[in-house]
This record gives sequence, structure tokens and C-alpha cells, in this order.
Amino acid sequence: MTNEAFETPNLLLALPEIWLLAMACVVLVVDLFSNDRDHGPAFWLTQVTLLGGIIITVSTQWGVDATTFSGTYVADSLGALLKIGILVLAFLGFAYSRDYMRDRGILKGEYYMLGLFAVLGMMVTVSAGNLLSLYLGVELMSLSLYALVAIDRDSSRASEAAMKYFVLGALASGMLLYGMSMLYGVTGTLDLGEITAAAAELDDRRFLFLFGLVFMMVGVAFKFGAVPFHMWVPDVYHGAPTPVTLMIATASKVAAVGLFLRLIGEGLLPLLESWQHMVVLLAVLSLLIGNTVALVQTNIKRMLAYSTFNHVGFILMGFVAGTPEGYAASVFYALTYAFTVAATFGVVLLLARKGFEADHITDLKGLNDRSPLFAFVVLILMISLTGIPGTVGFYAKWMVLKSVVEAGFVWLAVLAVIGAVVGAFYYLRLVRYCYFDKAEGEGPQPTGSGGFQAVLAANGLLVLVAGIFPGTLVAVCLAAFL
Amino acid sequence: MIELSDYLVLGAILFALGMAGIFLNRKNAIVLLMSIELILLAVNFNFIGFSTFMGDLAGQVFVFFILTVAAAESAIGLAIMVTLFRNRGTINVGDLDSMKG
Amino acid sequence: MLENYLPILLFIIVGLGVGVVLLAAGFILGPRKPSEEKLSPYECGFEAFEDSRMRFDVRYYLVAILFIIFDLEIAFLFPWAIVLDEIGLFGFASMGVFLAILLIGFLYEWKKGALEWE
Amino acid sequence: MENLLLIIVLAPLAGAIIAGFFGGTIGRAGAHWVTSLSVALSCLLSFHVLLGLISGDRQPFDGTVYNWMVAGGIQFQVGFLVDRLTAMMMVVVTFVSLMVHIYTIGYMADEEHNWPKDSLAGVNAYQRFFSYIALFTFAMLMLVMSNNFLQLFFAWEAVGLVSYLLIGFWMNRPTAVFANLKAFLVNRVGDFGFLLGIGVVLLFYGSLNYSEVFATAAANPDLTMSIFGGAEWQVATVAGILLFIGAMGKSAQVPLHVWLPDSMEGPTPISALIHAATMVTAGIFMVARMSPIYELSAVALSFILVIGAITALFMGLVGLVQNDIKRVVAYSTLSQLGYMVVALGVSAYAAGVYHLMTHAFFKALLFLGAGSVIIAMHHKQDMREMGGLKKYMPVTYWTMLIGTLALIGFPAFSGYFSKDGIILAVAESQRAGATFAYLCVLAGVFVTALYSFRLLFLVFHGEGRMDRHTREHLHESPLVVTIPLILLAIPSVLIGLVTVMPMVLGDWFGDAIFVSQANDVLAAVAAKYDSAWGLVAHGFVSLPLYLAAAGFLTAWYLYVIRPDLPDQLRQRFALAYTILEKKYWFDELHLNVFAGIGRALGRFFWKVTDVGLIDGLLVNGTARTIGRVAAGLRRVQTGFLFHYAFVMIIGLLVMLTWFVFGAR
Repeated sequence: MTNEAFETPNLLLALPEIWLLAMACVVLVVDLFSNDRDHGPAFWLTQVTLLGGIIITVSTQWGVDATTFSGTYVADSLGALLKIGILVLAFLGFAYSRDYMRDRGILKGEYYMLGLFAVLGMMVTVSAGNLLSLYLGVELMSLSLYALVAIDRDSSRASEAAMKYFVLGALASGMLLYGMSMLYGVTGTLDLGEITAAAAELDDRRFLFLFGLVFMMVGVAFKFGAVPFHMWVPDVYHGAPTPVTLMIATASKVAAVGLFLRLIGEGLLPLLESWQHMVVLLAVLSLLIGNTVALVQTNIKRMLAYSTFNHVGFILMGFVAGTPEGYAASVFYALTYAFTVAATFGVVLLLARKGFEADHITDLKGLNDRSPLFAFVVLILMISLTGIPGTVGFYAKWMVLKSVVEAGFVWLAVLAVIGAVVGAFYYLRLVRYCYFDKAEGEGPQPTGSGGFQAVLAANGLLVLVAGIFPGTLVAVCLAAFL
Repeated sequence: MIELSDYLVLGAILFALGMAGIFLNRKNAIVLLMSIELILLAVNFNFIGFSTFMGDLAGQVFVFFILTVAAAESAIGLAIMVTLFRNRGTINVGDLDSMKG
Repeated sequence: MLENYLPILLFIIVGLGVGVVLLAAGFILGPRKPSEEKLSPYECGFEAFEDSRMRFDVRYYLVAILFIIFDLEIAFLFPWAIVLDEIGLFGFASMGVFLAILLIGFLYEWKKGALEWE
Repeated sequence: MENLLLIIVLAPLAGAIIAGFFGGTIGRAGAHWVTSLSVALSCLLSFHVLLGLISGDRQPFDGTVYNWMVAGGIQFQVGFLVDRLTAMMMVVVTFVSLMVHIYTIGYMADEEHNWPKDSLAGVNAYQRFFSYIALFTFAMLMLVMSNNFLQLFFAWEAVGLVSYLLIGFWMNRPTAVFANLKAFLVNRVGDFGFLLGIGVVLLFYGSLNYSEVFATAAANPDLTMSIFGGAEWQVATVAGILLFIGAMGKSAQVPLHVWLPDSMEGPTPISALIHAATMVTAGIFMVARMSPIYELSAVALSFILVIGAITALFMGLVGLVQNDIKRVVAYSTLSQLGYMVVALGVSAYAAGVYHLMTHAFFKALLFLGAGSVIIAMHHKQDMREMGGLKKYMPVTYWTMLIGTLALIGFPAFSGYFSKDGIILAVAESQRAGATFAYLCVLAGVFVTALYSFRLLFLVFHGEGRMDRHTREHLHESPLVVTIPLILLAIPSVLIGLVTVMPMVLGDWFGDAIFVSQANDVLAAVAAKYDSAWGLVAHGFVSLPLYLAAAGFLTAWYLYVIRPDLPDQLRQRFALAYTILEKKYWFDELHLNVFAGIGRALGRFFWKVTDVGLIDGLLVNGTARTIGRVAAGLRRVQTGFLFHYAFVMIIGLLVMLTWFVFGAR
């Protein structure tokens, strides 16, 4: 970097991030000077920003393959796909959360601002072409999320969750950085492209490289919430306000996929055999722990937290093969899973009202009597999460399993299928509550504005549609790698 | 003459101290912030060491950014700690167990 | 080159390993019967007089936080100033944007009243 | 064409969705209007398509509508194949369905009374019902319009699913739930064969698309596969029989027929729509559609022929001793399905499909008529408590009489042409088993007439045997019930006369049905008759008519002149009666022998493997273990930050030691 002539970067290639940053600042300033108690301008501007971001990303980055800012920023289809996923998920999160936040007196301008900065961090992460930009993206995302978890300043649970998230997250970032420093020491560069090239011819320094790799893997595994770096997940999911949980459970998982792919999946692809078994170990542990402990949870948010490990196991399995098909399967899995879970949290938000969280599994009892539509949505979501054939969850699992079997890990596929069967139990339990049980007393009514309900219903039905017509999305995911 | 390994050993010591500080400390949460800072500084030492011995400036640039992020991180950590204190009246790490299982 | 790194690895593993093993041994083997006597701080055989930690006003923290953030950004100005000749107008504009973002942050804390002591 | 077809298929689906999800909002009237109109639209367009195909304005359509996914070189597609065969089925399905929609408005008008008070199941049940039947129409259309095996299978299952939902519609009645379960289980057996058949097709013909499979099959007629250690079987035979096993389940052929009579637990419109006119004919349609495969295998066709013949005669005999009005009609349906299968077995596909069409009209008519009687009788179905209803319900009586005449094959009525066509075709056939089948179908004619008129006489003639209260409230059913009866009566009479020449004896189906030269019995029949009236004239000088007349007279004598006689006969021929009464012990066979063997095996496995191994070690053991493990793992989640950090660092150390040192 020292002797290179300075080159003016092509700003247009990074337009989605620039747009988001500019708009985040605009949202901040507008909200600062607006007197709207509902923070309407901030809300609408945020949603416009996200939608605009989607349009800009599609039009400037899909099908492109270029770098800018001296190679620290990569504009390509993979990044574009993940970014679109992140933006859509953030859009859903904000759309579902307005009533919830208002009821609890935490509908603040900061909520939108921090959310946008988190999204910006995720976008930078998935477009990073350099350890530095990767790290900055991850940190921007993490720091915003720590603050978001604690946004309900009067909730003792939320601040406890934020504290745990923060300390463990910082520890994980530290490990990630330590690994990066070793990688830098071994390869002598921060540029991921050059690292890939250098990684292909490491022989004497392999030992040190492995040393750093383990640290980096831990940092990445933490962001996924893969066992044994998962301990924060249940408490944070539980303690954070539900909309923030939604953001952590959905968009940040997609970003984690991007982080893995940029740093290890693509960056260190020549050393596949070194990290393959680490990923297998993480996947196996995640599948085992997630499915068992989820069985005994009674809080929906905690249950979803434990069941996340199961899905994280699947996503990691897609990486095992190190093939474009496997990566595409993981991306497909992560996107569809996040989309499904977003709607699940949406239903929890829908049933919540002032002073009542609706996050106990029995709160779903008799939902069919109160709202057949949303009971049906829950049905779709749960059978999709279970992975019953014909749902989008099934295709995702199928693609992942196919890639693992092709990589020769048949036993892993068998374990995963057993895990999915166990998963059926706790997912279908919710369906049973919705349809076959009577509510105790009144039971929480669906509340929320028409727009919220419409978006949620569309979200749920789109999961169904994606199950019937998975072809397009599969093709898009494959195209991002080929 | 200071060898590269000296830098790295120093970094490793700091890093191990930081990690140990996080799980050994059961009282004051402020110590956690210090431990985190220590971990990041350990990484900085690594980067600077490598950077100097390889004659590549990128590592030192990275350190600049890590320092900045560390500052933001402590800011957020302190802020969280303040809300925690307001809600609980304590920042004793051993008292943070209202959610488990 | 390799021999340079081996000590670190051994150090970290041994150091952490010993710590972990000792801690785990205590955690697993040690009997745990907490009582009030055991949990209260020991003060030369007396009952504790006061809380063992002194409290600071929260506002000190606030000022410290704000200072740290703005202070560190200055660090970026020095390298920038040195190479300003090479990076030209674009570099100048970049720093302008950087400072503008900082300014927005400043505006935010001002408007929120974070700068007022009372 | 493509858009038109999409509208035909999707309109009922849209209706079903609206009525199903927004039933509470749009109300009862909204639900029946939206579904009926959507099906009416489908029906209208189906007629349009059919007429277009007949007049030659349209060409048969075979194309992909949506490329679902590609896996391992095999394309999974949604596509339509619409030729005359399909178009005819579309018209039958949508027309009968439309009639049933209208009829249901009257039949279900007071369904609330059938639910226990405050039953959750009763909420919006009316809308749900309409949603189901519209959904059924959609699934059935997808089935008949499919151009590939995968879509066929999905539609096949979807049709089954809706039918289970509808059989169990009165979900608070234990009998309905049992019938539902039985239908589900028996059909699983069939579907298993069906799925295997599709597997064989895919494996050996390398495609799922009809036209590609047919082309491959025709190009390699002698392709063989080895099963069970070396025996070489013709692929067409194996695929054909396996696919037909699926058809046996759906079209209720012996021995997989047991679910159909029990399915009469469903509401009567369902019996008419699904269990008489449309769903049960799916198997017939499927075999006709697959004629290029079946034509390759005489073995498979003989198998079909024998199964059909047995069903045709022996199920009719059971109908003689049933007392529940709907069950009589149900056994009659079984018998008629047997006739259709016999026709398929002698390669007279056109005759089979033709009987399917005429039968759909007159059997739906009979079912709806029976339903009308049931409404008048306050939902009592035992014929021994009826009698003399003729004067109270003239419209029902006359329309049912027309249906009965069509059913027994009275010359010039629609059933005559189709059934006579089958009998003539069987007579011409040289296939193994054809003689046996001929005897069965001839005897079947007598039996059909006997049970049909038994029903008519018991219900409408003689003295009323109902209680006073019921008698005082007897009256003709409302217009929404009688209009479909009349509308169905018209084709029951006329449709045969108009269409028999081209459809059975002509080349109407064109390429849709493939019959090899050597097997073409219908051509042999056609050579003898040159007009529909010629056929009618032949009817008066041939055996079947006299057999039917004998059946009529026997019924007349037994149930009108000497109503005491049946009881005496019952005592004299106790054994035969019991055999029929017990329906050849098929239920017991299924329950005791198959299920018994299964249960014995099951008990063995249960005692030894299950209780010991699976329950003890795996299930309970697993559940207990998982529970324990989960509880233990839960305890690891102590809530303490330093423990969490500790776990992370241990994880780091384990990975370091394993992967860094392990790698050396």
C-alpha cells in the first residue's frame, strides 16, 4: 500500500452503501428537528431508504464483478443478493415494530437511526474485499445492535441482555481480530484477494495460519450463534425488545453468511481442508444442542433462539463442501430461513400489546378462533421451518443435504435429518396450539395497523409461494456464485 | 534487539490476560471493559509488530481503526453499563442472571 | 520463521489451560454452600461500614465517553495532513465528508442536551 | 389457449381461497356465490374449449406452463395436455361440480343443527364446505389436465386430501372420522403402488412428461426389467400394474374398495361429486390416458380386466342387501366402476371413458335424488323406514326413475349405450379372462336392475313406514335441490343418443387414446352398427335387456307384490345372505387378516423390538435421555456472563488443540 499511486475510487460502485449512509444522516437530522411524537418522518424515510437501497443495489451491483476503494470494496452478485436480503428483512422488521415500540414508549428516532447503521454495517461486511473493511463492517453492525438491544432503557432484562451481548460480542471481535492479525502476519497483506492467492502457497507457515484460522472461526461462529459460541443467543433473544430480536435473528444471520463467505469461504478457499472439519464440528454441535434444548423451552423467543442453532447447523453444512452449489444452498437456506423467522416474530409482535409480550408458547392457543388468517400463517411458517416437503424450508434443507452428501459427509446428513425430525416436534407443537387448543381466557387478539397486518400476511403467504415455486430463488442463488 | 517474537509474546500475554479477566472477574463490570480494551491492545501489538518487521504500513493503518472502534466500543459499553446500573442499582456481574435456561 | 511463533502458541495454550483447569476443578470439585458470611466482604473482622466501591456521578462517564470519541477521530487527521499533496482534491473532499459526519454527531449530542451539565 | 386453461383451473382455486380464508367476512351467501360463480366460469370455458376442439377451431394443447425446478436432469414442470379426452373430463368435472354447488346451497342450508352447540368445528363450516368443494374442483382439473406424471401425482394426492377432509366433514361424528381414516389408509396402499409405478416410468423411460414417455415406450415395447432375483418382466407390465394399483385405490376396485361405502358418512353432495362422478373416475381416466403404455402389455390388461369383472358383479350383489339408501347407491357405483375397468381391460378405453361420462351424470343424479329423500326424511337414511314417497316428492321420484333407467341400461337412455357398448366390446375380446368377464358383466346387468328397482320400490312405492312426525313434514325439496336434479336428468337421458356414435364407435378421441390394431374391439363392434338407433334396435333383441327386465320383475314381485317374501328368502338362503351382508368379509379381511397379521407382527415387534428396543432404549429412552440432556444443557445456561465467556474460551481451546495440534 505504501508505494502505490493514489487512485480516485469509483464511488458509483459503492452507491448502495453511500445512499444508506447519507440517508441515515438525513434520518438523524430530520428526526432531531421534527416534533412528531410517533416519529413518522423517521419511519417513512427509513422505509424509503431501504426500498431505495434495494433498487440501487439491484441496478448497480447485480451481475457486476468489480472492486473499488483500492480493493477494499467488492461489488458483485453475491454481495448484491445478500444485501437485498438484508434490506428486505430490515424493511419487514421496521414494518412490524411500530406499534410494539410505541406501546412501550421506546419508539425513538434512535431506533431507526441505529437500525440503519446496523444495516449499513451488514452491507459493508458482505461487500468487503479487505480485512479492514470487513472488520469495520462487522463492528458497525455489532455496535449498533448492542445499542439497539438496550434501547428500552427502563427494562432491566434488556440492559442485562445488552450487557451480555456486548461483553461476549467484544470478546468474539477480539478473537476475530487476533486471528486476522495472525493471517496478516502469515500472508503479509490485508487484501482478501491477495490473501487467497497467498493462502494457496503456504507450507512452512501453515501451523501459524491454522492458529489464526481457529480464532477467526470462533469470531465468525459467534456471529452465527453456532455452538459452543452460542451462549449469548437465548438470553439476548429473550431480553431484547422483540423487533430487535427480529433484526438479530434475521438480517444479522444473512450478514454472518456474508462474513463467512468473504473471509473463509472464498478468501481461504484454497485451504478448504483446513477449515472444513472445524465447520463440521460447529455444525454437529449446533444440531445437537439446538434440537435438544429447544424441546424444553416455553418462551417462544427462547425456543426460536435454540432452534436457530439447528438452522445454523444446516447453513454451516452448506459451507462444508466448499463448492458453489453448497454455498448457494447455504445462502438460499439463510435467506429463506430469515424470511420465515421474520414472519414468526411478526406474529409474536402482532399478538403483543401494551404491557404484554405474547412470547409464551401458550399465548398462541386457539389463535385459529381469533384469527384464522394468522393461524394459517403460523401453520405455513412452522411447517416450513420443520422442512416438510412442498415448503420452501424443505428445498433449503434438501439443497444443503445434497451438497454435504456430495462432499462425502453422509453421516452428517443423516444426523441433520434426525435433527429436523426432532425439530418437527417443537415446531408443530405451536401449530397444535393454534388449531386444536382453546385459549385460556380471552387469549391475545391480533392488534396492529392494517399495513402491518397486510405486510405480515404477505410475508407469510410469500413463504408458501416460495415453497410452491422455489425455482426462481434457487436460480438466483446459484447465479450469485457462477 | 527486539525480535518479532517478543512483540508476539507480549501480544499473547496481553490477550490471555484480557480473556482471563473476562471470565475470572465476577464483581465489577468495569473490569470487563478494561479486559476488552486489553484484548484489542494485544491485537494492536501483533499488528504493529508484523507491520514493522514486514515493512508494510497496512497493519499500522489497521491499528488506527482498531483504536477508534475500541473507543466507540467502550462508549457503548459504558452506556449500557449506565442503564444497567439505573435499572438494577448494581453492576455486579454475578447479579446478572435473571435470564437463564 | 516458525520458531518465532511456537512460544506464543504454547504460552497461550498453557496459560489459558492452567487457568481453565484450575477454575474448572474448583467449579466441579469444590463444595458450594454460600452463606451471607461468606459472601460479604471481609473487613478486619468488622461488619462492613459502607459499600466497598466509591460511586462517581454518572455525568462524568458521559463526558468521558463523548471526549474519547471525538478525541480519537483527530488521529485520522495527522496522516491525512501528511499525504494531502498526493491525494488531491478527492482526499480533501473525503475528509470534508468525514468531518461533516462527525459534525452531525456533534449536532445530535448538542440537541439532545448531552452537553449541559445540569 | 394457455391463458384460457389457466383461468379454468385457477378460478375454482380463487373461489376456494376466498371462501376458505375470508369465509367469516363474506358470510354464507358470499361463500356460495363466489365458489359457484367461479366454478360456473370454469364450466363455461370448459364447454368452450370442448366445442372448439370438436369443431376443429382449436388444436389439442400440450405445453409447459411453469418450470418448477430442474433436478438431476429431470424437469419438474406444471403443464397442460388438453385434447378431446381431457376436454370431455373437464366438462364432466365442472358441470357436475356446478350442479353440486347449487344443490349444496339447499342441502347445507341448516347444517348448523348438525354441530354440537358451541362446537368450534361448526364455525364457518358452511363456508368451509364450499371452499373444499371448489378446491376439489381445482385439484380434479389439475389431475385431468396434467401433461406429466409428477403433476398427476400431486393432483392425485390433492384430490385424495380434499376427499378425506370432506368425508370427515362432520368431524364430531366418530363414524365419519373412522371412515375418513379408512379411506386414508386404503388409499395409501394404492398410492404406494402408484408412486412406485411413476418411479418405474421415470427410471426406464427417463422422463415424466407424457408425450416423451409414450414415445419412448412405443419405441422400446420389449424393454424388460428384472425383479426378485432374475425374472425378467416387461417394463410396461410392471409400470402398468403398479399404476393400476393406484387406480384401484382411487377408483375403489376389489380389494381396495372398502373405503368407498364407508365414505358415505360424508355429506350427500360429496358422495355425488367425489364418490360417484369425479374422483373415483380418476383411475379410469388415468388408465385411458396411459393407454399407449397399457397397450404394450396384455398381462397388465388382463389383470385389469379380471379385477374389474369381479368388482362389477360382486359389489352389485352386496348392493342387494343394503338398507341404507346411500350405501345402495354406493355399491352400485362400485359395480359401475367395475364395468368401466372391464372396458379398459379389453382395450375399449373409449367405451370405459364413455361410461364414465354417462355414469357421472346419472349417478350424480341418483345421489342427489337420494340426498333429496334424505332431506325430506330429516336425515334418516334407512330404506326400511321409507316407502310411498312418490306422492310427496314427484320431482325427485321422476328424476330418480330416469336415473335408474339410465343405470340399468334401458334402451336409448345414456347408460344403455355406454354399458351395452362395454358388453359388446367384451364379447368381441379375445383377451385372457374375457369370457369370465363377459359372464360377470352379463350377470351384473340383472343384479343392477334388481338393486336399483329395489331401492326405487322400497323408497317411493308401497306403504309409508316412517313415523308420524316425519310423515307430517314430508314435502318436496326446494328449487335449489330439484333444479340440479332436472338439469342432470336431461343428459342422463339424451347424451347417449347424441354422442355414442362418434365417441365410442367413431374416432372421436383421435390421438388422445391409443389402441393397437390387434386389440381394437370397438372397431369390430362399430363394423356391425352404423347408427345409434341401430344400437337401440339391437338392444331389444339381445340378452342384456331381458336380463334387466328380469331384474325389474324380480324386484317388482319381491318388494311390491309380496313384500313379505324377502324375509323368507333371507331365512332360506341364510348363508348367501350373510355372505352378502358381510360384504364377503372384506372389511374383516382387511381388519383381521391383513390388519391381524399386521397386528400379530406388530405385537411381536412391539413386544420385542418396540417395547424392548425402541421404546425402552430409543423412544422413551431417547425422550428421557433428550429430556435429561436438555435439562442438563439448560443448566449450563446459567445466566452468568463469566460462564458464557468460559464456555467460549473452552471452545476456543478445544478447537485450537484439536485442529492446530491435530493437524500436525
